Amino acid sequence: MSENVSEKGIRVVLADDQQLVRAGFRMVIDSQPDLTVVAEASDGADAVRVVTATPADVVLMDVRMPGLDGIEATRRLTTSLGEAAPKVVVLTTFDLDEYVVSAIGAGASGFLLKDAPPEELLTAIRTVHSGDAVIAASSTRRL
Amino acid sequence: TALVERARLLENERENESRLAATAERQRIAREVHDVVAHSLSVIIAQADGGRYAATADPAVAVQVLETISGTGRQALADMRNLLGVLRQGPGDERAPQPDAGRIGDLVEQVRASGLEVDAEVSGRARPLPPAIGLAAYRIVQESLTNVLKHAGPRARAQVLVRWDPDALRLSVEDDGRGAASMVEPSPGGQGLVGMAERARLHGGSVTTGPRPGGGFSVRATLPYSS
Amino acid sequence: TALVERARLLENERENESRLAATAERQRIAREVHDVVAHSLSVIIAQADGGRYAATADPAVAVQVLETISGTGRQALADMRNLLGVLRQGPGDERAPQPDAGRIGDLVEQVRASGLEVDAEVSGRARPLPPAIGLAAYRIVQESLTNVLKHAGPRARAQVLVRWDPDALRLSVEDDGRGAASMVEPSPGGQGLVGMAERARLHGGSVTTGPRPGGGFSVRATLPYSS
Ligand SMILES: Nc1ncnc2c1ncn2[C@@H]1O[C@H](COP(=O)(O)OP(=O)(O)OP(=O)(O)O)[C@@H](O)[C@H]1O
Ligand SMILES: Nc1ncnc2c1ncn2[C@@H]1O[C@H](COP(=O)(O)OP(=O)(O)OP(=O)(O)O)[C@@H](O)[C@H]1O
Ligand SMILES: [K+]
Ligand SMILES: [Mg+2]
Ligand SMILES: [Mg+2]
Ligand SMILES: [Mg+2]
Repeated sequence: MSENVSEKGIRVVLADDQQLVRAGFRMVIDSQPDLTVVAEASDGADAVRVVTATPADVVLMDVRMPGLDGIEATRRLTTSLGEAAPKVVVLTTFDLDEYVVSAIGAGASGFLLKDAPPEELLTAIRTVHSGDAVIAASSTRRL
Repeated sequence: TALVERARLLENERENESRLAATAERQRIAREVHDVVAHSLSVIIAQADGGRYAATADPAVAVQVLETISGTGRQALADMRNLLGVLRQGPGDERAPQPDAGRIGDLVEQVRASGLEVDAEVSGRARPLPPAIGLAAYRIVQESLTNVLKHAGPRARAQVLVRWDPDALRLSVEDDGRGAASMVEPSPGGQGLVGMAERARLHGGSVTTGPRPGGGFSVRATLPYSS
Repeated sequence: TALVERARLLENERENESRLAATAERQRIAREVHDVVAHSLSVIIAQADGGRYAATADPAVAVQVLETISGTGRQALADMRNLLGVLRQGPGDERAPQPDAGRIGDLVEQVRASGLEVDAEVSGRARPLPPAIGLAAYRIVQESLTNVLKHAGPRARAQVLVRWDPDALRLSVEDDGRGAASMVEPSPGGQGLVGMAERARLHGGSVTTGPRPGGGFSVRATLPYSS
């Protein structure tokens, strides 16, 4: 039964260098019947590896991670996997202009503050999965 | 008159520079605050939301999460106190001059005293550097040695090279320890390498880090004299 | 030559001014970060601990507390973004306004919600203050209440007085808790009282802090309207 659901649902990968942040997001996402966290990664290089090995629909990607950062990891995923790449939502703690621009340039479909309310996070996952783009309200105003 | 006008222009220019200095300072602090405080607040928020959502299926989760949160909060308070101590005696504070490249020797001594074997070598002619670049050099070596202490394993030895080349100050910190291949515990919150890269980039330089071919870990930084 | 010499002197002076600006900015931010973050973390910790205990009788409380916590955490992050200017907003909209003396009531409410008993009294006719002085007033009360949460012990009660005297705004925050006499762990890194004193001094005012004769701790601040 649960297998059935996860096959039909949206498969999510979490990439963030803080385990407790991943655990928090996982609880929110897994509470939704149509969403499942299928893998986690703790830095950018790990994210590229994990996503290449695990079929997924959406990646939540932290910007600041040790080694390869979230922007670079996004770029590598979109260039190496092309059309097959999952949609990427880039998350940042501080909404720095350069991040929004470079995240979109790297092929991300969405950009959110890390402390966006969970309802917004869930909506973002569903929206990018359906093919639309999501940009944090605070950033759109500027762009 | 022209004289008054010129005085006014000069005054403006000076104000602009002060404002620039204040802005640069704010950005520097933003990074440090980010590393310390914003991280823990993100953890607290993510946990609190997660706990709320998971509790609909299993109420016990909420209580568990509350425990994680109070622990994270306490740690963050302690971290913040350290950070503010550092901020208050930043580079502008005459009483407590910031360390610079010339103090890397002291740093090596200090790390040796903690039990790590460290070789150090300086070559080329040292030259005066702007304080911010000197500080960057010092911090890069400091974080690299801290990482050796933290991650390289008990029997590791480190080698520090400081090379005053004609165009740039080049630094390398290498060890023969466990290396990053065995990154069994990925490091939640690790900001050291990120911070190094940013420091170098701020001054037109660069840092490369990674496992060493023969085993161990390597950090190499280039800080050009003029950027 | 004299010209070269003068250029050098001017250059020096300018550097000094930039350095001063940077130092002032750093200290301003250190104070703000401290007061905002220490306060929200203390509220979060108090909430988390309180929620855990209350949940043994009523599990629903835990979820409610988690909601308050994520709200407090988000507010703190937002304050920090605002403070550090990292969240620049479009040309049309102003930066979020800084809190002022008129918001002390909200502050008291928030602290009450975290479980501390707080009495508050305002007397005299409130008048408009320059934003910097209003902010100083708010922060002094905020840090004082944070200290009560952190140091006064579990059964302490606090009293906040805001007095708009003819010459100055006078603030006092007193509690009947453990007091500082029992300062078993002296806190060398403490930034709160230092920051309060700096804030007041910056505006020609003063702060006195210390144990209260009858037990507990007392903070009294005077912020003159004209300095
Ligand atoms: N000398 C080293 N030997 C082995 N691994 C290392 C070494 N230096 C860094 N690493 C690896 O790189 C990761 C990132 O280092 P970084 O300094 O960014 O973070 P950290 O040391 O884990 O945490 P932080 O510096 O933020 O306290 C480390 O967690 C570790 O896995
Ligand atoms: N309400 C109080 N009751 C008892 N002791 C207090 C109270 N307020 C302050 N103190 C004492 O004064 C010390 C200094 O306070 P201060 O606010 O400067 O530092 P802190 O609260 O320990 O740390 P920080 O504010 O930097 O996070 C405290 O450590 C505590 O010992
Ligand atoms: K699910
Ligand atoms: Mg991160
Ligand atoms: Mg490190
Ligand atoms: Mg305090």
